[in-house]
Amino acid sequence: MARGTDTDTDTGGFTPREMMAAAAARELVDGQVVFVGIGLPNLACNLARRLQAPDLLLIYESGAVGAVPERLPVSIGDPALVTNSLGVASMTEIFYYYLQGGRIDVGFLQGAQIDRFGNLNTTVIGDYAEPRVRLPGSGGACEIALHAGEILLLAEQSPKVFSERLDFRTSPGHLDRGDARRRAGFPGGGPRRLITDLASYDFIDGEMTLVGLHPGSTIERVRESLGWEVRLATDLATTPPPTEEELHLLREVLDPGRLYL
Amino acid sequence: MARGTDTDTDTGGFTPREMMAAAAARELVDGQVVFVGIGLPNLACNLARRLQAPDLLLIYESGAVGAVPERLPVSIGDPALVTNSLGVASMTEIFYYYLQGGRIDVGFLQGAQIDRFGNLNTTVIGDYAEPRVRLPGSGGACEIALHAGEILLLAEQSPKVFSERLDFRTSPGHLDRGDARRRAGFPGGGPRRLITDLASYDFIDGEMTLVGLHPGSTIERVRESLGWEVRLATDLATTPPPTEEELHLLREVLDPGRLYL
Amino acid sequence: MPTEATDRPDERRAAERPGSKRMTMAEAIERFVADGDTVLIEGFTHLISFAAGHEILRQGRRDLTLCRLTPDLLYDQMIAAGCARKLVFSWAGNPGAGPLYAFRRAVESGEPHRLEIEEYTHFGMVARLAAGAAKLPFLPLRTFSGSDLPAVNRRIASVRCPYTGEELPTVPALEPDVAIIHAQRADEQGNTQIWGLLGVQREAAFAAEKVVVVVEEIVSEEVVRSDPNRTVVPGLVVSAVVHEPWGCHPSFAQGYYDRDNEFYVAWREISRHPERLASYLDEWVYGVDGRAQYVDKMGEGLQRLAAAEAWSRPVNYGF
Amino acid sequence: MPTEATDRPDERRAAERPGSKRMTMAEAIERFVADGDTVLIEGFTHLISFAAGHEILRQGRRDLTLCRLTPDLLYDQMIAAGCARKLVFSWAGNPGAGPLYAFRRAVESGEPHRLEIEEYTHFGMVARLAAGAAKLPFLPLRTFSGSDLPAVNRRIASVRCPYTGEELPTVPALEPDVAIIHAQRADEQGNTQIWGLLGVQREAAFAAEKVVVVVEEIVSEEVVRSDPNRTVVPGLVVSAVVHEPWGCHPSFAQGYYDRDNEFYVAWREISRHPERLASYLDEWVYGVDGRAQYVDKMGEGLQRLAAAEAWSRPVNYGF
Repeated sequence: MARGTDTDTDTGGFTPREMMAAAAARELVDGQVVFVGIGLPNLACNLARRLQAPDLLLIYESGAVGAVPERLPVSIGDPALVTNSLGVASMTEIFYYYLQGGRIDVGFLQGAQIDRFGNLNTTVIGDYAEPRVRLPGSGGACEIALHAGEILLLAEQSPKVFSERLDFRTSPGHLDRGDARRRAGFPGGGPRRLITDLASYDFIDGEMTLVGLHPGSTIERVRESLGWEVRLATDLATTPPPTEEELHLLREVLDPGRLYL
Repeated sequence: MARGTDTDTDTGGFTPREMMAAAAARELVDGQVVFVGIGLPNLACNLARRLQAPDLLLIYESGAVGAVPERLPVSIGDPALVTNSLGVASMTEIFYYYLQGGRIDVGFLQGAQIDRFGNLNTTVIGDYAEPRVRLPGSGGACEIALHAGEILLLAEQSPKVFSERLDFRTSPGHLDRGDARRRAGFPGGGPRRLITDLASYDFIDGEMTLVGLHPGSTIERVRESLGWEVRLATDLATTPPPTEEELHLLREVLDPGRLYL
Repeated sequence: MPTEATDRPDERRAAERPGSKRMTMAEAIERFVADGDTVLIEGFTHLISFAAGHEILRQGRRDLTLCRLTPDLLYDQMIAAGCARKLVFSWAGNPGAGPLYAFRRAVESGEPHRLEIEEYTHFGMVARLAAGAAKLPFLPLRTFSGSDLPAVNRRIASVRCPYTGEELPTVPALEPDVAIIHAQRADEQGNTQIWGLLGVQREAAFAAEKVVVVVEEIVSEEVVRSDPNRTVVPGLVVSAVVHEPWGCHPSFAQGYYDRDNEFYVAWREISRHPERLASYLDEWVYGVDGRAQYVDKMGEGLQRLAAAEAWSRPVNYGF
Repeated sequence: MPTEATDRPDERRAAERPGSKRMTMAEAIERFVADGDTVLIEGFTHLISFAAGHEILRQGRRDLTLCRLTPDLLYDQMIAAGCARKLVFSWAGNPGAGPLYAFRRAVESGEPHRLEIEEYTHFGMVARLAAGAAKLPFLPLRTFSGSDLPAVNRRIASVRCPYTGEELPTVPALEPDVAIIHAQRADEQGNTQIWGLLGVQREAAFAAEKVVVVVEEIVSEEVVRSDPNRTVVPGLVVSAVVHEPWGCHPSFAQGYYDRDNEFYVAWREISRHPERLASYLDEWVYGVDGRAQYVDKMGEGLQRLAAAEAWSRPVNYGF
């Protein structure tokens, strides 16, 4: 996902990306093993570690296990992830023993395109053989999508991102319905929750379902930025805004340079 | 192979096992990578390191790479093999990357039964399901037999060991003829030489062929202790006896306690 | 947090994680080894947890499927004691010192009772554990060709390579109910560091359903974190951490104590005679209440095995 | 010794082994990287040998098949320079800082020329190298399901498990002609020690036909032998050892220097404009005769990246 841009609007003393980081952090439960990505996922995990989940175990694709980065990591292989970590795994171990071995409770994923079932495209816009825009590709996303106990998705809403059809399916979400993963024999649970700059969604029967609007957001804005008619939960809530403590930690401790906020 | 027993006969100032160790050491070429076993193979390798092959690289099944044991190792996993070694490989690496990876030039093997093609039995005497004598089994022998560039065999001669038919084939030699390994697609070359307490044999067209008698040994004694009519090389030699230097190193430096000699 | 949170399986799993996994050997065996279990006490010559095996005998477990590459003296004792229904292995000898007679009696004449065996090569056992650790149902490997082993072990199969068409041997994953791993040191969460011979300790830990780590020293998390590349088994796969100094004797722990080779040699005659073996067990297994008492009883005999010093050079993890 | 000894393949192989494998980067690339080769310069964010890649460009190699999990800035430069015929990869972005525009231009519009791609996931690439290291033609792995990748990469196949009947995805072994591995230290025989992130350095070295190790420090064998568990690549698979301090910049070497993140961020704009990229190559690749001159030219800019100290606690290897 791109860094926070000029279009971020300040909504009652916090930015949409601060709201996303706080909302994502609240999804994490103490003691869970999390496969962490750089940027917002890293901020969310380190925020949760300082609040309700001091024993959250952070594992990075690069091999750092039990990382306690003393500075904001700027890449998935930042040296600060290794210093004072609990262990370093080779990438063979990370993929065969940790991910495929079923040791990861939660994985974070993002996508250039996301469909209503949480399937992701990070490969190409346009045709694969002659792409309009060539994106980076899967990296570890496809195997994270298959093996993590559950997936948390993060994205900024726009009709370009949330499209009815993906140009390429890089990583599976719920495929085309709620029980499709189980029928296909995928080991992990797939996307459980999506947090955007506007709202939160659960995947109910495998489909993205609006469950909470962030402060200042409206159903109309949500609808404008999705490529299909979104399903609504019966009891739509408002996301509690970031607390003082959350904002203090995010701004003063975790990302004082405002690299990702 | 059992330790030297009371039946060892002193032949001109050295024992048959000293002759075996010296003759085996002479087969090793500087710079080779050798998969070493405990007992005589270890003595032969460490003797060669002190003579013509200072850069012989010793690898033990237990994972020690480039071992320089400062005492006589008493098991394949002796701690002296690790201290000051060049590296330690996990057993997954030893078998997948070193052996199957084709990194081993020479392997040593021994057998409770050996047939004329160098096939080995270390599993059972009698029937597998109801054995008369249950032996230890393969360990790593079967994969050493398949993957090492060449195999050096060591054995004490007796009709019980050298039998026409094996009760169980644990590790393949040349199967039933000279080109059988190639036809079967085995990666390593198989047995090249066998050294016993009486003589040396090469495998010519895959068959054990007497090429050299140790000092004091005779063709008659050799024939009595084989279960078949042995093939003879056209130019039968006498093995040069252990030199003063070989005997000094074996007795005073490598195995002063006469554990294996 | 969503209100349905407490129903989520991940949360239940997290709630089971205690702050410290430290417990006594008696507690660990009581909680994590049950009658009928498939048990793997690993360690290739190095780091064999005799302390755990002896506690299993004291607690009278039965019908175990014992797995190890090298049954060694420990499984010879356990077979003699009658706790094993089946043995899965690749080399059953007394390393450097002759046969394992209790194993032989069980296989050759069904004493004390019939022992089922499932036999591989070392490579085969290593691949079985690597497959188990990776949660793959099998792994391909190049061994067994030209051997009679596949004829007596129908679990050895083969698969056709989709690229070359070549037929490659396979072994099925081994996923023990419990693996017991000795190591030099761990913190109370089970982050475990090993140096010297590694054997298949890592694969064993990842392959098993439950993992008991037994260590020479419990260290602070800070010690572990000073050298993260030394961590072989991460705490997240560990169920229990047991502090048991000298817990490998007569096996060894690099940097702590040497192998008691005299005992390995002596075992040849002890195991050859069932009555001598029985009195060994009575005195050294059933006659003590745990490893600490065993160590006391050994007395001076152990001190000659204490390790000399040969320290590694430190490396810099700074950035 | 038998008289036929000199005809034996093992002896010929042994005779090729020199006392020391140390040479300059220019010699190593000259001897071990040829036009048309499949080249793997590995290192997952950590230990990427920019020094080797730049020397390949200076020597004008052509038609290379470049393999890496993450092409990173280095392969973006090499693609822009036109030395690559094909790219085998799993994630082609500027880590933490945006796209690799030279890669994109090659794929999207065939500039400077058409680039063939062969694409996997990280797990797929890892398994390809593990298979190559083990000299297996393939390995099974659980990924690709539910993805469109197998539809665009016919090298992704499957195999039926002989035990469960389950169909498992497979990848073919990757066995590069040459792997280039940066590391913290090695002795002159190529016994190579790495700490911090390991990436797939070990698998890359065992998978390749020839291996060039590039290090921050050449150390005595005694340093290596003081900590054998630290050895990741043994000398027996190494063809050349090159001493090249700061050889990873702008990537990093744990304990030696930090990643130059400012340069990674700056690359976004450099690579976006072909003329800026060309003048970068002119100045920093073709405009220097080797890494030492690059380091001189960087001057003070590098010193801010020098690592702080965070030393490991030593362990005892005695017995």
